Amino acid sequence: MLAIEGLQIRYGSRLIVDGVDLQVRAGETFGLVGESGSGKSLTARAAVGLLPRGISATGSITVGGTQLVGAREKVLRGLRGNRVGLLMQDPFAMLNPLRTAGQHIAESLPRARRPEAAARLAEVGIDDPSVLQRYPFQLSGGMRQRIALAAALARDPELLIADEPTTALDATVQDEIMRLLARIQRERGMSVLLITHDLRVAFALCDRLAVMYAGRIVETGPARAVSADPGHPYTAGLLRAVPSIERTVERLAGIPGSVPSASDVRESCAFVSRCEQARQECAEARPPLREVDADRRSACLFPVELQPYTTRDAGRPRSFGPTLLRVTGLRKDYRQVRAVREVSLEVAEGESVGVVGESGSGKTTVARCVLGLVTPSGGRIDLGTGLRHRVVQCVFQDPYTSLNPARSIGATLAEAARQGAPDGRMTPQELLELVGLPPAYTRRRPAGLSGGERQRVAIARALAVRPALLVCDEPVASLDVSVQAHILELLRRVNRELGTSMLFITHDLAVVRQVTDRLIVMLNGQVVESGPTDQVLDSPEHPYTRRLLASSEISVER
Amino acid sequence: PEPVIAKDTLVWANTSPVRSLDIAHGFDTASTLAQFAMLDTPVTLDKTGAVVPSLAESWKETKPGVYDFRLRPGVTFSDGTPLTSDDVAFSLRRHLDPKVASEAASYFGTVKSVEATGPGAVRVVLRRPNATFLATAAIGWQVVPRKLAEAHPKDLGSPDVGTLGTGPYKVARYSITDGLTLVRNERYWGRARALSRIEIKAIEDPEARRLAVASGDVDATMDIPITDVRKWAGLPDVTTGFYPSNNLAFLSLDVTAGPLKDVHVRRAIAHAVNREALARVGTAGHGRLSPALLTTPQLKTLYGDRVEEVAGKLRTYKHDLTAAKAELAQSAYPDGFSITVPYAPVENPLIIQAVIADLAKIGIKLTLETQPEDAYRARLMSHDRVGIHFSDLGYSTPDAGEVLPDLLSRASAQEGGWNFSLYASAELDRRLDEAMSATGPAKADLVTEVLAEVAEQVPYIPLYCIDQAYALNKKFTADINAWTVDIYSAIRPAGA
Amino acid sequence: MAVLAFIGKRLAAAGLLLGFLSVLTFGLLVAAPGSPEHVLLGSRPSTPETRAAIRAEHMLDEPVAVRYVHWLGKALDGDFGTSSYSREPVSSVIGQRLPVTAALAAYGVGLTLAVAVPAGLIAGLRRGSAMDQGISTAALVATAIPPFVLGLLLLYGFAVALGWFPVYGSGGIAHLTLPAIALASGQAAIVLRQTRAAALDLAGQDYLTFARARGLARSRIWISYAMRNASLPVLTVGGLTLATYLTGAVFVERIFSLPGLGSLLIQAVGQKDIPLVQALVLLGGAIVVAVNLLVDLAYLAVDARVRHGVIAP
Amino acid sequence: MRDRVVLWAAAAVLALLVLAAVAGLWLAPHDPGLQDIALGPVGPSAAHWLGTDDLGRDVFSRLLAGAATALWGPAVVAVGTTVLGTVLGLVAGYHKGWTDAVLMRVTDLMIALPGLLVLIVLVGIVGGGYGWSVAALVVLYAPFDTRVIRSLALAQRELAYVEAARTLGLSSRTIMFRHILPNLAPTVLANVLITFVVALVSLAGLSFLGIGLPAGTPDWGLMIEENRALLDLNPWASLAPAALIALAATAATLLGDGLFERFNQKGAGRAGD
Ligand SMILES: Nc1ncnc2c1ncn2[C@@H]1O[C@H](COP(=O)(O)OP(=O)(O)OP(=O)(O)O)[C@@H](O)[C@H]1O
Ligand SMILES: Nc1ncnc2c1ncn2[C@@H]1O[C@H](COP(=O)(O)OP(=O)(O)OP(=O)(O)O)[C@@H](O)[C@H]1O
Ligand SMILES: [Mg+2]
Ligand SMILES: [Mg+2]
Repeated sequence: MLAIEGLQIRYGSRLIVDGVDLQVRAGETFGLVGESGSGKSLTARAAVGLLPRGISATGSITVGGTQLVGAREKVLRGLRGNRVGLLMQDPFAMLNPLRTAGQHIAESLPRARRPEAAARLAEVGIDDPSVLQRYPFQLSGGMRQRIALAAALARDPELLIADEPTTALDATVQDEIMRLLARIQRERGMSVLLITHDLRVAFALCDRLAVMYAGRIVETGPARAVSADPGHPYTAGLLRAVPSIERTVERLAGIPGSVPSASDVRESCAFVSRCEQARQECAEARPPLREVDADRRSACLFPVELQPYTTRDAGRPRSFGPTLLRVTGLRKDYRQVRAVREVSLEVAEGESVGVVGESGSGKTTVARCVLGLVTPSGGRIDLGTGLRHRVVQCVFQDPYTSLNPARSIGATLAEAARQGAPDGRMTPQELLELVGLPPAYTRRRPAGLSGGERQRVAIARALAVRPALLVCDEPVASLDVSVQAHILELLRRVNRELGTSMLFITHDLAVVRQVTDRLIVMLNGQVVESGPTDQVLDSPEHPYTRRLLASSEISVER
Repeated sequence: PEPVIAKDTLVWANTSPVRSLDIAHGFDTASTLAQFAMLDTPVTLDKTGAVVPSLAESWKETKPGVYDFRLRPGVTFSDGTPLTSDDVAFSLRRHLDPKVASEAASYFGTVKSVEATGPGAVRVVLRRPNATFLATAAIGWQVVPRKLAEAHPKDLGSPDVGTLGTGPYKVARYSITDGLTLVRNERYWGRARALSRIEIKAIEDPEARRLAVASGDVDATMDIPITDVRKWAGLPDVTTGFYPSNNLAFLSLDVTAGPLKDVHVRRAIAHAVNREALARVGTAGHGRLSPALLTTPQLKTLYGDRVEEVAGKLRTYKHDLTAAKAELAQSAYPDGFSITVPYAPVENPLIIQAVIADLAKIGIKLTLETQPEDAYRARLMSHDRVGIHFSDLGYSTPDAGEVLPDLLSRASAQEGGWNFSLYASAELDRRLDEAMSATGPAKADLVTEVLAEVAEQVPYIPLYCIDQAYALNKKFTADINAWTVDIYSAIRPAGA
Repeated sequence: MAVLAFIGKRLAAAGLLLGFLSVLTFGLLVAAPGSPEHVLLGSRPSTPETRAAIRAEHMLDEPVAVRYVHWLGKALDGDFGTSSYSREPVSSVIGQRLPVTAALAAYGVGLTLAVAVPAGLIAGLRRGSAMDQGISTAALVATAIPPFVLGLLLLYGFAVALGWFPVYGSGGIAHLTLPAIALASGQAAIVLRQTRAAALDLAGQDYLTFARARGLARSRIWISYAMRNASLPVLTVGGLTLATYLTGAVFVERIFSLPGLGSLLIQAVGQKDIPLVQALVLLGGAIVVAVNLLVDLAYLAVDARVRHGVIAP
Repeated sequence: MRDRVVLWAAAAVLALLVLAAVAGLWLAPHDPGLQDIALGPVGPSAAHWLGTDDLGRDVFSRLLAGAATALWGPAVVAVGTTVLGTVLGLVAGYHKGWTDAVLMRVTDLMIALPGLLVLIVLVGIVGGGYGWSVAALVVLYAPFDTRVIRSLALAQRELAYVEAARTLGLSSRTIMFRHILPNLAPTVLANVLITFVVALVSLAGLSFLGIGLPAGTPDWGLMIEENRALLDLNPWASLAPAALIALAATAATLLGDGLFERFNQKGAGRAGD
């Protein structure tokens, strides 16, 4: 259906994608996984002939036999929508804010079949035709993704390219969309190229998959086989970094180092600098994608020396000091919106408390109340003594906006340190060391750092005032598994070794299992369940908790 | 499609719009030009500037300061109502009424009373004899129906009310914005005029005006900036003409304040200023140096061909820096001084710049304080630190009595007057009165004395008299000079 | 209903704003030196009686507050008084000139929209192309040339040398073309830059890529996506532009001898024609307010998020 | 690459003009005020590179001397406007609520007020002077900058780094001026240059209308107007200042755009997209 051969994508003189080969067969679901920045999205956009301005592709991409590279716009327009559809990452940005759901679907349909819009809506699981009249801002993320899906499928393409269609959604919705995709694929017998960085999703949903790294494919094969027995050290590393939802592991291991740029590793194995089993040859020539098994190929010259997981359960009970934070009957209204209805919780000294709940349940609002960023509408918050900012600090979700791009890392950290108590003030260098970054980073600006590095700086900044409590609002949600593992490990160390208490907000149950002692489940601005983390996750009581757990185990019948 | 424009239709452009058809509220060039085409005066001026009959057949100064006018019979307004002596008398009397707030009031300051003394007879009584009265009457005593004027003391002549006259033309259409259209008054008592229709427009920008004339959209204008004359003269199909006009460019020196109090300083300035050069810049070759504080036509009326002779007797100040410095050395400011004066670009801005350059050579630093026009006017008219000032004033009558009291009397040294030098005294006022009420050679001698005093004391430095320029499409010819009151009547289609 | 409340609130605010404006203008004019009698008497000597009469006529000797209240009372009745310069009712003075300014502004806005918006969109969506550079350079030059210089150039070039347009006068479209170009060019450049920026922003939006990925027709993408989504920021700037045409046209009016409101305002201020200036300033303020209101209503019409109060206009 | 060249060229042009503004009087071949009425207006010659004006003054020297007024006025307007607009915009955007509402209504009022009127009246009240026109322009233009900066500040305020700064207990002033402001630098910089252009063009226009500088001052706007009558004898006398205004404005715009782009790229949040 889709055949990509020798694809190279350049931005000016910079090589971004270097030599991708893959085939998606008719009716199959093919997964493309890999770390952020490895070139997945650009490959997808090249496959519909929609590379951003200034970026060019060479090589060959054929859809059902039609060559796309260098094709004229007219040919491409005929192809798009009709033979190949594209579903993008962010449902919040994919729909025109000025057009209704119905208009989006109708305009995608051929003129004669516009009235079908309602039926198309039903196909993606929305039975209420009034949704057609709503504007994107009136729809939830999941609904928007469904509308986009209906629009993308309007002209019945034979191939759907779905570029991380669920990363922006919360666990339960993510699960629903994935199921929907699988169902439609099955019903229509359509081919799907599913791009994701979530290995669990890829393994659950795909027939075959390819692992991308630094602009090239390092491994490809049937999903089951790859998950059971990775053929490339990189794949193995990724698998190891995936946190487990079932148990707390001793050490969360990410892959050390970061992704090189494709241009830098043209003549060597792309993974060589981070590979634990690298040898002389690896750095000398580029290993070909060689056949290792039936339908399996790998770009590693050697068999993978699999290291076993650390199996030892680290979830032993711990003891904590007196209560540090006590929230009682917290309420927060934004005009008509009741963001937080009634929340009470406690965090003891040295304790790490997790807060989970679906999107919009008020988790962030609670955190902001605790931090003093908003004034609660009711209830009370007792937070130790002294200046609030010396007691509680925060790590935000988005590492890209949480650092001031105009200031150097050193200035940011020094300023934060000055806000702490005068005795025992740490220098920026010491702080960087604390979070495992080289001291030379003080001179850099955030733009020169990767997402994971930025998040470390953000943690260092929060620790600079030596707070008793650290509020973390989804600190790893936007990071790769490997980087995520690093950050989680760092936070765990902060909690255990520095004794900093933690209020940890997330929607990822696996993450919660790794870093928290106690867990609070929120729904619609209220606490519906709470207790020791292991207990809540192992034997959930509230139906919502159960649903949450269920959707975390992605199991799509195929 | 372009409307076919009749050969005897004239399109005329002014700088500013016709503000009012009533001289009481529109005493400015563009407005009076239009008024004269519609409204008659009892007397008017002939080509030599002599006062001649118009609506009045004759008049007599029965006693000094008492004039009896005999009106022409059978004259009607353009709407057919007959003209009465009451209308004529009222038309002058209304200028004396403070409620009317006439802008021409200062013309008739000496008028005591105006009465209709019978059908066709009007008597004007002056407070004291005034030889200028008849000349000013030729300009300001525009006759309108009493009924109309009484009904509209404030807004006679506005677009809504319009006006009614006995003159050769009447209003066809009037709007401040779109301009004024005049058509021939078929009931006019005199000889019918050559033009049947006159369209008067306002084109503020001089370049736009020139282009409009060049393109034939406009047939004629008299508002030609002197600096642009050269470019106008080059226009094909357009006659650019000049005639000596009744105006005077001069510098005034405020004799009451600062260094200018000192007559030596004033004389030094008179020596330092290069009048020839100023005249060259100011007239572009179309004008002449002014030998005394009167306009060229006024000098001519007063002295006939003795002008040179009289001028030769007055003290003169050659352009001579050594002499200037010598004079300055006699003052308290041998090394010069600084002075700041108000300024707005209402007159030719080059003149004052040239003056500044001239004065700088003897150490006098003249600084301009630029102001918006209204603020500048206010300061000027209240005689507030005017210092050294350049003026170029236009006058209407051939009588010296129009200029001298204006520039030298105590009355006009008050707020609102034009005596910017503030050079005034009871003695001088007496001599001016004497001169103004005298006639013939006696008058000439008395005026010469005043001019000699001015030359001696230098409250004013007369500079030049600029020629009046006009541009006329070759489709038309005109016979105009300084005393042509009704310009439109003097224009005719070429060859007609 | 919500829309009506919105309009009501805005109108109330507008009333307040105009009230402020009238006080401010009145104060400024009174504070400025010079007075109408000097202006009216022009270059004529005057007698104290004449001046006193004129002062009495225009209530110049009354306290400022009394004069203002007097003016306000009449203005609220719809009587804006009589121009002290021409003695015509202010409404008719303005009435005569308004059509010229309105026609010029409409023509200018038309030109701006017809030229700047498509050009800006093309430049933005084809960023970096020869087309973009050409358009951007033209816009640059247009902002950099003072309008009066451009006016003169146009006058010499197209009216005098080529004779395509009349040199002066007001009337048909031909008379207004050059002035409209001179007036619009600078503003068009601003709108163009704004449109280009909006289009640049647009080009990076996922929804545009998604629309193209669905194979939508080119016309639909241009109209329903590019034009419509770029229209809001453009409207804001466009509205402000329109408002400046009232007084901003003064240079153009002068060079092309058009009897418009801009030159009227300048004259009126120079003549201390308080009733006229007041009326003009209020008219200007009202136009600004009305234009802003219209722009906001356009936001309401175009963007449902604004209609539902999700984002502020 | 080409962008860099344009940027440098624009900067070079402006630098030359600034040099003329600073050292114009020394560089000028003649005294810009020196009159030669006997010579009158003549076209370019070896003695007078761009000819002379009505009073026989050297046009080239006057252009050089005029660079000072042509540039300092707009420069002051640009800097003043930007400072005022930025401070007000930051305060309104960061504090929201009442402060914002009041400031915005004031800017509405300023925007509705006909600028020319304010200028004329102000110049009338204070008895004229270029400095006052310049000051008035600052006040008149600031509302536009205020609006732009406010909307940007409103957006920045919601970003996590501002919240982080607030949780660190930093003062509002520190957050506004040390944290948010540097991130608005590209816009502020572009504003400075755009305002410079607008002020350059409108101050020239004011001279054209006769408000502003006294007659005889060597000023570009005034020269255009005063020498308009010379288009036949020495067109350079008015064309050259017009061209210089356009040149200065173009260079400033290009520089503004270029710097904006560069800063924006450098400060771009996300390395990838
Ligand atoms: N500033 C605000 N103004 C109005 N409503 C708000 C505001 N902030 C949050 N809300 C609303 O309050 C509710 C709770 O939001 P909150 O961000 O606390 O949820 P959350 O649990 O953190 O969700 P997510 O997982 O998506 O981050 C939501 O319905 C949201 O729309
Ligand atoms: N418009 C663009 N201009 C320049 N470089 C780009 C552009 N888009 C992407 N890149 C670069 O191309 C590389 C690959 O980007 P791509 O978006 O394909 O990665 P990805 O694998 O989809 O990552 P993610 O998981 O974060 O979506 C990145 O290094 C990015 O910096
Ligand atoms: Mg991607
Ligand atoms: Mg949240």
